[in-house]
Amino acid sequence: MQALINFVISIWVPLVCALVIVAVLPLAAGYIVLMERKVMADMQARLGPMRVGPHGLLQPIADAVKLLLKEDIIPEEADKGIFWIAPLISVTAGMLAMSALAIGPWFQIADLNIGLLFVVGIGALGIFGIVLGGWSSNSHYSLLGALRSAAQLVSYETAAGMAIVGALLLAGTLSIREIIEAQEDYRVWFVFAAPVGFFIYVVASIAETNRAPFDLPEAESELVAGYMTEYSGFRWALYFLAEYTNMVVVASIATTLFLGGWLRPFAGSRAFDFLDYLPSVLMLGIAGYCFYRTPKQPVKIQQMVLAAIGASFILVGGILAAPLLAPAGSMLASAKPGLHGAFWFLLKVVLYLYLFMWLRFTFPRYRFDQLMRLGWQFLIPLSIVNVMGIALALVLHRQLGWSHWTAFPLTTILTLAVAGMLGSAGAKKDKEHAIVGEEA
Amino acid sequence: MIPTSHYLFLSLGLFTIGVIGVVTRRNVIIILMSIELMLNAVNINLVAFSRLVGSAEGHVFAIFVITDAAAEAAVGLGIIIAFFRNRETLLGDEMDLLKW
Amino acid sequence: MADQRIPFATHAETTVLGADEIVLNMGPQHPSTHGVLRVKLRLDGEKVIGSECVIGYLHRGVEKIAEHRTYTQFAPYVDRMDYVAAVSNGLGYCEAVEKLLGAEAPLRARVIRTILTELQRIASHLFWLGTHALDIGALTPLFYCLREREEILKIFEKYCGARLTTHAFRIGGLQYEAYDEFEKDVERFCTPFDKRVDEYESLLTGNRIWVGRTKGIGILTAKEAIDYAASGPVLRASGVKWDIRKAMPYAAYDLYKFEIPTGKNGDTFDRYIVRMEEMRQSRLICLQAIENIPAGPIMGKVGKVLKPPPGEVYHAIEAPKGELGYYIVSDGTTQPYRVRIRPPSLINLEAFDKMIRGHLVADVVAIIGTLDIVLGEVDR
Amino acid sequence: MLDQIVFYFFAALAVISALLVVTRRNVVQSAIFLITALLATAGIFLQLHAEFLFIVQVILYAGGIMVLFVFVIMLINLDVSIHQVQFNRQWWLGLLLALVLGAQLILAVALGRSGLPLGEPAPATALEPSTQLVGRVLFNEYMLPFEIASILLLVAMIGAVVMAKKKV
Repeated sequence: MQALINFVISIWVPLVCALVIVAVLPLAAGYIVLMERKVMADMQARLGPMRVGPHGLLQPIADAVKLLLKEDIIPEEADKGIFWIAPLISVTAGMLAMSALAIGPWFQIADLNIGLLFVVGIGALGIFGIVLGGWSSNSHYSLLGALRSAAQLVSYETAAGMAIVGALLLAGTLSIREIIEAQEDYRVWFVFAAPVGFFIYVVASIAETNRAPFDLPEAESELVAGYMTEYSGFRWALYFLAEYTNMVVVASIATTLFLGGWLRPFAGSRAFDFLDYLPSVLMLGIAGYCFYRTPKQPVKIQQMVLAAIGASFILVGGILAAPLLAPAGSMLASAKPGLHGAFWFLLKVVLYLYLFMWLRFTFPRYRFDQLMRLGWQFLIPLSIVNVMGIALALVLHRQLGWSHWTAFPLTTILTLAVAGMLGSAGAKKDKEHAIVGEEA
Repeated sequence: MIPTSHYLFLSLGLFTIGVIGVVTRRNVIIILMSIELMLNAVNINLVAFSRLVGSAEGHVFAIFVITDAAAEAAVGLGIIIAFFRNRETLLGDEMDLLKW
Repeated sequence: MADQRIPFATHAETTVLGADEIVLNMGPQHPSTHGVLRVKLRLDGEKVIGSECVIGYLHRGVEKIAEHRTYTQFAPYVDRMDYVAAVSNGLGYCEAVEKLLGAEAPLRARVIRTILTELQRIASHLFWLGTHALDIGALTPLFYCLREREEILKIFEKYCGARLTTHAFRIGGLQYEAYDEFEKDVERFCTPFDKRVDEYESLLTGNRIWVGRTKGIGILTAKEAIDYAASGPVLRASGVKWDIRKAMPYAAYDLYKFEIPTGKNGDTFDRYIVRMEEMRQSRLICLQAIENIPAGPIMGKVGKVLKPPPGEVYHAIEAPKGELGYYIVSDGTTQPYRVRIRPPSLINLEAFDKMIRGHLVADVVAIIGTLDIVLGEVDR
Repeated sequence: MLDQIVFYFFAALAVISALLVVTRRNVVQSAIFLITALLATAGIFLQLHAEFLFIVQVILYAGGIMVLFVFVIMLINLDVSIHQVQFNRQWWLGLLLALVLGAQLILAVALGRSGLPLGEPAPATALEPSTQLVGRVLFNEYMLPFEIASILLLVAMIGAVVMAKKKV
């Protein structure tokens, strides 16, 4: 009996967390899409979705309903079974990868001792969904998109992996919790210790998630919609969900590895303790804006929805403020790392996603050969140099007793010098390539 | 809990299935995949023994086996592509010339 | 090359030719062939080794229709050719018929025509820039461009009631007098416009990806451009300083000072730069023109029923896309005997095969975009 | 209890997928089932507390090698091969010999029981090799083999490039 209870207890917490992920992720993805559309609209001098709910806030739900109700068309010549299961593979891989991530010290399903490798490895399995979906559609645009996607993912996975290795050298562990604790011990986020590695990871993660400017697998001006061309309705939505899940996963990896995870900025110094109030102030600010906009909504129900949203933000702000206001030592006060950790983590993830969107709406798209050249001739060599640079810095620091402040900047400058060399060599090659193209 | 011999039986089952694939199929890609299956079976053995004996060496050898499998897959698929380009077929029993 | 005709793509839209050659069918329903252009590409891997444009999906027999309409009745039809630059089409047709009649529009009409045509050129280039950038993957410039174009369309709407197919001009002059705030509207658009162009350039010109995608792509040397009878920005980007507005001035262009921007290499990047500069020049023309719009009648003496004397005339104008020519044969009746239109898009498209060879599939959309074709005009 | 469920589930999954790999007509389906078999094996590694090997299996085998396989399968036109005879002429002889081999292996395990404690589960005190331990062994005792393996990979890479190049 006791064994059974233990068994249940050891299993129900992760299980509930897993259910929460499965239930919340689609919604979160929907709101990331809304955020993307709003950001896009803002950058393009438009308003974006405004009709469903106040300021389009219910748009994701309307979209989800629409996609659920749409007819699920399977092409006649498609390989039905594989066509049917391919989107599921993508989504499953993305969600599995989420399971090892830690959103704050409290919210983590499993702290594996291979944590980060698990996230990276399982996340990479999503490629099978893309490749098989593209193949089974029996359409050339789909197949080309799938092949491009596979080639792109394999190439950039190498660079991303090497960038991760650089940060792992600093942390000395694969466990997500310990990586973040290591950043706490260093008193500095790894993005400052290894800025080149962070840059490589940003570029590679954009490429891995097939986002602009590396969105060749789904480049609408060339391949219509790439591997998703033949998909419709809910199956298409699943691909979309997988893409956004993957974005969240890579953003979480970047946050964990380079941006200090759930740590507050300047977590070590008490002089910046006022930052603890930022979460609540931010939430109250959002709530205030909601109330400010409420009377301007045209319909009564929209006013009510917006007011409710404002009220819920006040509630969240209150929850975030409670540990600060509670007397020290009480149970409520001890809840601070968990709650605030989650806030900071999510804030960083959202900022990282914002960076993705910003780049997407600013840059034109790479051509496939340029993309491959960037990956193989610039990022991968640079990531190897970066690992060597970090190793050198660690040797200087640990064996020779140099301080952080000299060892890391020095090796960063060395790495940057190599990057400059690689870049200029690449530019020369580009020119040669252009001339060859001219002759041909 | 689970006796080591069960791992061995699983491993030899997979190995035998791999052998069957290699000796009966005509499609070279499936033959290559069957070889991967055999290598994989060996890995199960190595890890199970490693746990039984209590050393990490089985793991190390399993890593070497995976390395080997990667090398083999790369070269094997390269050969298959070259073969397909020259003969326009994937059938193993038509691979009967040493030199083209 | 004409002797190497590409076989039609099969049901699967792809045919395996040799070991590595495939035929890929792009269009007619493809997001970035700008309408219903169909391109058959012969590919070696991703490299294009040959291409053939299949046109005619939007053929409406505009030239044939002309033979069954009076001169006046036909005027609205030309708006439907290059529907992105309807005003220019109308200008070309009206001036050609005026030439045939031996009449000339009054100066005031010509000045207003010039202003509207130059605004149309800006609108057309803006639309080109937005879609071209979109093809290459930059989403945002499109919306900025449409924002400015909207203001031009608003001016058109205020002037003649229509936004797209304006039918703004009449043979012999104008039907409508410029509305009261016409000059002010044009000025309000033109004054900040050069800053806006700078803004687009800051998004694209220095961008490494943009430069990488456009520099060295689709090169057309000056000689080739002349041999292909290319015109407009495509010709000028190759370094040929030829602009009908300067060479054979029409409307009121001889009154105003402006530059003809030219490129050096004749690649996609140069065509982009040339068009950007043309927008600035058009703005200058507009600003010069609104300073002093001469008073006077807006309609010349052409009579109610147009009956040109028998004869033929060719009149070309510098449309946004290039040389837009009308060759009209009259047999002395109220209907033209034959109208032949020289659409710049069609003639520029001829150079496509030359430009695409040796480039990659992804460059196809860049080159189609840089030619700035409008299928309504190609097919007529 | 959970241990056993996990093991037998993954074992059954591995065997069934392996059988499907060698019997499917369509190569893509074979590849999918091979991926399943490999992932099931990865699950067994996890059950054996070989976490590092589990992730190596997932990243390298399933994520790397199998992507390569699927890639090649898609590059090569398959429509013809589905309609061909799938098994070669000596398939019965091969099957027979393979089964004989299987029987021999069973015999070997059965005989081996006397020498090694195969019948019992691994001792609970047996060390659970962690990532650090694997790394330590790999880079101390097996340094030379490790380097040789990397050279092997390099040679294989060059070989694959040469093989797959269009015109040699």
